[in-house]
Amino acid sequence: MNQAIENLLQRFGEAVIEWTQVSPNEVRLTVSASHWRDIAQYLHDDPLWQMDYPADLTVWDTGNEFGVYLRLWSSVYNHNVVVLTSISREEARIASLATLYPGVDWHEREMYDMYGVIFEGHPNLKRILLPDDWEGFPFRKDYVAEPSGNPLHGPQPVN
Amino acid sequence: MSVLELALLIFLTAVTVFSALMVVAVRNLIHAGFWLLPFFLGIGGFYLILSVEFLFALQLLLYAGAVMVVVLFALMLTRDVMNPQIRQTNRLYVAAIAASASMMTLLVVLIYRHLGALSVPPGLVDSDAITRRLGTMLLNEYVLPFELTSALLLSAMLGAIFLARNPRIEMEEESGE
Amino acid sequence: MGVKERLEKGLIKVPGGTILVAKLADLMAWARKSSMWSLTFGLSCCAIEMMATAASRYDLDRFGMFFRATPRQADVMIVAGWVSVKMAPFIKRLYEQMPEPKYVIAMGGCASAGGPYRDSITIVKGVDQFVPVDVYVYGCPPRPENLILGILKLQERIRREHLAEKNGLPKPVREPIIIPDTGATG
Amino acid sequence: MSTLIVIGVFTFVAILIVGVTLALSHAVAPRMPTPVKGETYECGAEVFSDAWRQQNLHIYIFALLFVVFDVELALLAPVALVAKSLNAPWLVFTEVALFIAILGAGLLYAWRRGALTWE
Amino acid sequence: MRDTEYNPLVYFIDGLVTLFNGMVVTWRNLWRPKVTVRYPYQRRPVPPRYRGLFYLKWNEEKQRLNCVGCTLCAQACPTDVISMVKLGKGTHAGVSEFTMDLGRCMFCNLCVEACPFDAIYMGPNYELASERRDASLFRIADLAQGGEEAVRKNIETIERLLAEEEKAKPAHAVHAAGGESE
Amino acid sequence: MNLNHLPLHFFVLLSTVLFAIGLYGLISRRNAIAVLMSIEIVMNAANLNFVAFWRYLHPQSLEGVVFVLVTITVAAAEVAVGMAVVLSIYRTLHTVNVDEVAQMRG
Amino acid sequence: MVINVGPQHPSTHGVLRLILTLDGEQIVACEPVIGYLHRGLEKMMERRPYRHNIPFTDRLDYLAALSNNLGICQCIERLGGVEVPERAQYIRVLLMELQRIASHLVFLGTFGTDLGATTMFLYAFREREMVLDLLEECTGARLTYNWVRVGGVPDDLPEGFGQKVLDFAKLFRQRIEEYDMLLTRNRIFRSRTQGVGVLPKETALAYGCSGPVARASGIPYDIRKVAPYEVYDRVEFDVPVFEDGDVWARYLVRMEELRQSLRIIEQVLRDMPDGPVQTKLPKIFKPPAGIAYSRVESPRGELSFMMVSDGSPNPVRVHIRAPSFVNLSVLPRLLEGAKVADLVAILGSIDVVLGEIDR
Amino acid sequence: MIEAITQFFKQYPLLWTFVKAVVLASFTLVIPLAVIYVERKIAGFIQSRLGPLHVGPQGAFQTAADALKLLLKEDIVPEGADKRFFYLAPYIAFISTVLCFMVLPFAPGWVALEMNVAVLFIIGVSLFNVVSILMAGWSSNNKYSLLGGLRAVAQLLSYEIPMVLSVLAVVFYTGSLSLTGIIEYQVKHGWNIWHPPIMIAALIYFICALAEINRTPFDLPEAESELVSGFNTEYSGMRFAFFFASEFANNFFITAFAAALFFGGWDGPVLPPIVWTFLKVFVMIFVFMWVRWTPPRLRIDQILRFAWQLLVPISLANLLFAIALGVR
Repeated sequence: MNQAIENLLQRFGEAVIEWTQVSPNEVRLTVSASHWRDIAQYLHDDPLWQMDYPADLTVWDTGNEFGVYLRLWSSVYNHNVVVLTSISREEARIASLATLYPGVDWHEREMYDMYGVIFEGHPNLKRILLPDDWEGFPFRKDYVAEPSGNPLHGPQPVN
Repeated sequence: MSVLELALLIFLTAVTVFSALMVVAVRNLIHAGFWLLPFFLGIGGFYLILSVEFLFALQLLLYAGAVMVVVLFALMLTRDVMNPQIRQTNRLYVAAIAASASMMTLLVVLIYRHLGALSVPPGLVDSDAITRRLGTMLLNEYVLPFELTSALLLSAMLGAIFLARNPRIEMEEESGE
Repeated sequence: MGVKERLEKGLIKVPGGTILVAKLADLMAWARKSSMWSLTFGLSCCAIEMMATAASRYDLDRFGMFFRATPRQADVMIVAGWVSVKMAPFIKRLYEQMPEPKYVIAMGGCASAGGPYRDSITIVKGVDQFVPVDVYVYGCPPRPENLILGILKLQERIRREHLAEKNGLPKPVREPIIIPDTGATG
Repeated sequence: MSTLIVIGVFTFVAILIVGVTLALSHAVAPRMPTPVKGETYECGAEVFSDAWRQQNLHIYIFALLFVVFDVELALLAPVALVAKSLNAPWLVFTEVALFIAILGAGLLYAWRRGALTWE
Repeated sequence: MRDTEYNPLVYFIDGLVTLFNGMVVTWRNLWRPKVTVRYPYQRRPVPPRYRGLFYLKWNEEKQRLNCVGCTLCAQACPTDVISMVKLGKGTHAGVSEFTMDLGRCMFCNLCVEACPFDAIYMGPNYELASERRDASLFRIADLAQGGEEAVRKNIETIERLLAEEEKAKPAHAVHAAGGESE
Repeated sequence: MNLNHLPLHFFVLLSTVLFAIGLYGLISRRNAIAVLMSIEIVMNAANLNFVAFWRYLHPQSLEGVVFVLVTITVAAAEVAVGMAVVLSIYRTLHTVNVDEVAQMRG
Repeated sequence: MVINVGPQHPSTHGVLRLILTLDGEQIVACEPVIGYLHRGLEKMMERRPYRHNIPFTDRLDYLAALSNNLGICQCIERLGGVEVPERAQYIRVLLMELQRIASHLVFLGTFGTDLGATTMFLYAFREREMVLDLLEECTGARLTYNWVRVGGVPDDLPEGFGQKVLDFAKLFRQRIEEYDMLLTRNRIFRSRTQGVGVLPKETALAYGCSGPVARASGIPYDIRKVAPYEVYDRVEFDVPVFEDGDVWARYLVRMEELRQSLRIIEQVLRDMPDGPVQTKLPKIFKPPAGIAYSRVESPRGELSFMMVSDGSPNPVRVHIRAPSFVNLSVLPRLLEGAKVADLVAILGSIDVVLGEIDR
Repeated sequence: MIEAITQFFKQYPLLWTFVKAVVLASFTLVIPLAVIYVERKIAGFIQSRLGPLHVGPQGAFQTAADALKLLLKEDIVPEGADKRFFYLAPYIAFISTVLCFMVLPFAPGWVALEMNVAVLFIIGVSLFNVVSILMAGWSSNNKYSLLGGLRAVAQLLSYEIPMVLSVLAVVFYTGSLSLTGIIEYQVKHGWNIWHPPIMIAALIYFICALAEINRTPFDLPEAESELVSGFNTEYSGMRFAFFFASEFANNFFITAFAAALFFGGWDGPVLPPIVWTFLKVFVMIFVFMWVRWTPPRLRIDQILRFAWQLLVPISLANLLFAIALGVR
């Protein structure tokens, strides 16, 4: 594991902003968004990492920026890696990993659905949970949430 | 002839002729296919009038059952190239009417010329005995046609399978071997 | 036009026709209430309890109720679970495609009144906003006994509807009643 | 002949019973057609194409096989009827065996061809 | 038990045998006692911890409801089910109105756990079906153990206690008079 | 007169009419399956004729019935093969129209 | 031919909608449409204090409400550094495994119905009622238990609970034999499931499948072993792994898990220590800022919660990694080239719960 | 009394036929009520529950209430449907069932129409059922209906062949194509089932009968979990009731046919013949239900493969076996 981290740091240098060893088989990396895809590719391909299992991908909104969270697992070494990055709320763009890890396809679609984060290079980026004609991205902190009314006759007073 | 029998006869004739007409005239071919059913049944009814129960059963089994279903299947499978709205007749339909009309006229004339020869009473037959004699004949005199029928059916089956086989399977088989 | 009027047209002229009509109408109400086929349609948690109700322990078949997959052959729609704005048109359509007479049971707090999702932006606050509901079964999720009670209430309602029809009274209304906010502090 | 009448009467009565019941149902049942009710059922979704489209051609082979075997049955029926009274068991056996064998060969061919299995 | 090669006859015989095995199971079950509870005529007892419709506990000794109107339960509720009107102040406070909306309730027991006064409980009553949508709304008289009568007595007791308290502490006489504040 | 004693010309005329109808369909229909259906009508008309003639003229021998038996067999075989041909054409040319098939052949 | 299956369809296990493109009986393409139960739960959780969110998780995977309770509680515990008493951990494991049995019985029943064995459904639900009785006695609810709290469980086990569970375990072992006789060994059942919907190991890994779906494809990925939580590292049990990856393997994994759960239950009841069941916590719970996540092996697979805190009483973000959501995303791959009739078998074998997919 | 009525009607054969027709057609309508009730009750007991219970004593009026309710239901005809055939399909299904009952002897002399080729007639008429399913499936303009209809037809056709072959084995044994003849032969020579070839034939018949009346493991035509409700998805109210009724009447008929072919029909000691017929039928119906509630269902390709690769060859071989042993 140590060797693997050293290789990674050497390979990407400044792109890895911070790293912590959470537990013997878990590493948490904070990386710059511009190297998102490259680092994921490296973690996937490098024989010392072989992170072949996309466990989770999500986005959160702190009010100032979007944090992106990716968790990977290696079936070979039983290692976990958490990769974090942050992207600006205005741009809200990041490279898609859907072609690398098919498992994050729906996660990315969901995050697009909820936060409007555009995953560049995603093959089928459209709404997944909300109706297709929904306006806005409800999970953003600045989204004005109006409780829903009757869907067939327009909004109605809510108890 | 009692009134009921006459009514039955008229009804049967009407159904047979009308459904035959519908089969050839209806635009929607699936409907035409379904019209075959009363036609076949009508013919079967005439077999009963002629007291050949076996042929009636055969008519039910083979025409009203098997042939009917195959025709309907074929129609349903090729349904997407059929539009019920468009005309199902070709340019020859005038000629067709003429041909069939003249054919009919010819036959009717022929029949009337030999009316005398035709006006004989029907012979008496026992329906069950016909079937039994038929079985016996199939095993004795007509054993060759009997076996040949089997061969005919075999060839029909082979042909049908050969023609209706799925090209996709064929390709897979060839590539697989 | 009600069944009664149509029957009356034909029968009332016969002496004793009225009694016959009344008896026939009773019979009809009995048939309707003792044979309620339900649409196989579960949304969420409550659907599991609905399945449990149909299973051996509670056995809906005792009341002559079983599940039909197509709305064409169903009498009762049990809306079991929360309804989102994406789902609502489907439910409406399924309800519409059921043949008359048809009944709706809203099972669980979500289907009845929106349930715990009072501040959700996608949950409809009760199915009675777009389909008429006959019986509300509260609970989260309601116990199978509770659902059976709801079904019994529906049977009772069918009987009452028929009585009202027989006596020339208006049918019980099936309009949504939006209750006021209880003024809770959020 | 009388058979025809009996069958006719039975068919007529069957039609009558269905018709009367349906008419009765028509008279007493409520009718409230709406446009949505008339739509085809599609699991609650809107209809997006009609059903009258091309179907699997493979299912057809079974219909064809059925026709062939049905004819065979029709031919065997009178034979079966008289087989016992003919007092020539081996004649019957050989002839029927030959008849069946020829068709069985066809079935075997179909089997080998993969026509009896579905893709 | 996994088979590789398809052999019609083996499959057929195996199918018959295993079908027969299954039929033995169904036959055995045919004669087992049935588990069905004939609900409207026969009920199963609910376990003591069952969380059904909740109720306000009546304290026979003090002749009042245990609830003091502290709103801790309302605060603990994730879905704002509970609302109440407090009656009085201080040690003898109670509630004059206590409303819950079953339509939102998750029966999660958080309110009961939050209550320090042992005032509310989730009881064994689960029969909550109704033809009326507003049947979800339960007022204090529906919730209190003892019903209307208990509520009346509760208010009487509390007002009496408050009055006594008022006598004991004349300085606060102005506030205690109305007894209605939240 | 009993139904069992219908005149023979009734059957002959009937089958003539049916034959003519079938013939019309045979010529005028454009769809190959419809053509096959018309052939079935023609065959049934012929069968009826066979049975009627046998029944009236030679009830003692069974040739008429045997012939009909063979005809039915052949008809079934014909339908099987015919439909297979039609479907084969349909799959390759995507039409079951007789005229179009004729044009496409070249 | 394009055919629409769902949202109202007997075999979509809820309101999943599939748009299938068919060639005859063969499925050419499949597009799942989800979100018919979406209620923005993660957003709703952001508006509530941490502990208020626990009952909402009951309604995620409503077949395994306790696993969800445990997931979110573990997450909050990690965020706030809360210790859990040992007895509470044992009780948690006991309830989780009972829950797993109940959930797998629903799978067994609905899977049986999907394949036409209606009786299996009723038998499975009959036994499930027994588990529910046990759980109800302990937690007070039949389906949405809400019986895990931050720092423990709300209350100790009721009197004589252990013996009842052991009695049930004894009976249930016999009943599993019966299921085997009725369904597992049935030739028809085997030919309906074997070799159908094969999910190769590589695909399962790349799609992030977890739970029985992954284990049936030869991935020994079980959070209880990979990252043990509570007292799973102190009990002995096997993780059933099959290499074939077909419907049959997924079914067998679950059947075997039923047996393993019984094993765990017996060990837990044997080893359970006495002691408190809950840690005292402040009324208003404010964890320090940070990110925490917890992983739980729910009956459907890896269920993980991720929470972001900024030190306030409400979380900034709650993310739920629903196992069904990920497992379902592999469905279009599984259905390619399958027959229409296999659809129900494949879908049933993934065992999705729409409540947690749509969240 | 009964004698007198019979005597009266026998003077007017046409009226007598008419009465018989009405009685039998009503029987066809009523017997499903009993069969469905028994089925639901047995299903309930097998599944550890009680089945219909609260409508009438032990739920005995349950199916009557169902029928009456269906009568009172709205009859929906989808806009896109081919209306004429949509209306027609239940008629054909019902006619097919009634005509089957017409040639079925319940007891000596209790047969509406004595037919020499009754067996062939039954097989032919039961094919009408296929046509009606095809009609219903196609005319609904519903994809599930059409798929269900085509599947149903393929299945019914495929199982017709081995079924008829096993019936032919019986015909070879008894030398009669009439059901009365077959039963009378058995009354004289003992039940057919005791002969080894007929045992195999009966087994094949039993399997095919399961398929013909759409019972699990062959209940694909209305495979609820796949194709919603199969060919009758769009049918509601009374039209659906007729499909339902004719299906269960067919269930009754196919067991009665089996009783006549293999188990001596009305033959049996002590009890009157009609009781024996019904006894045999209901025992067989019980077995059918028992089987129905046990296994899962097969897939359509497996169903067809099973029919053509196994049942047809076996029944062909069995036919020869029957000739070898039976034709002496």
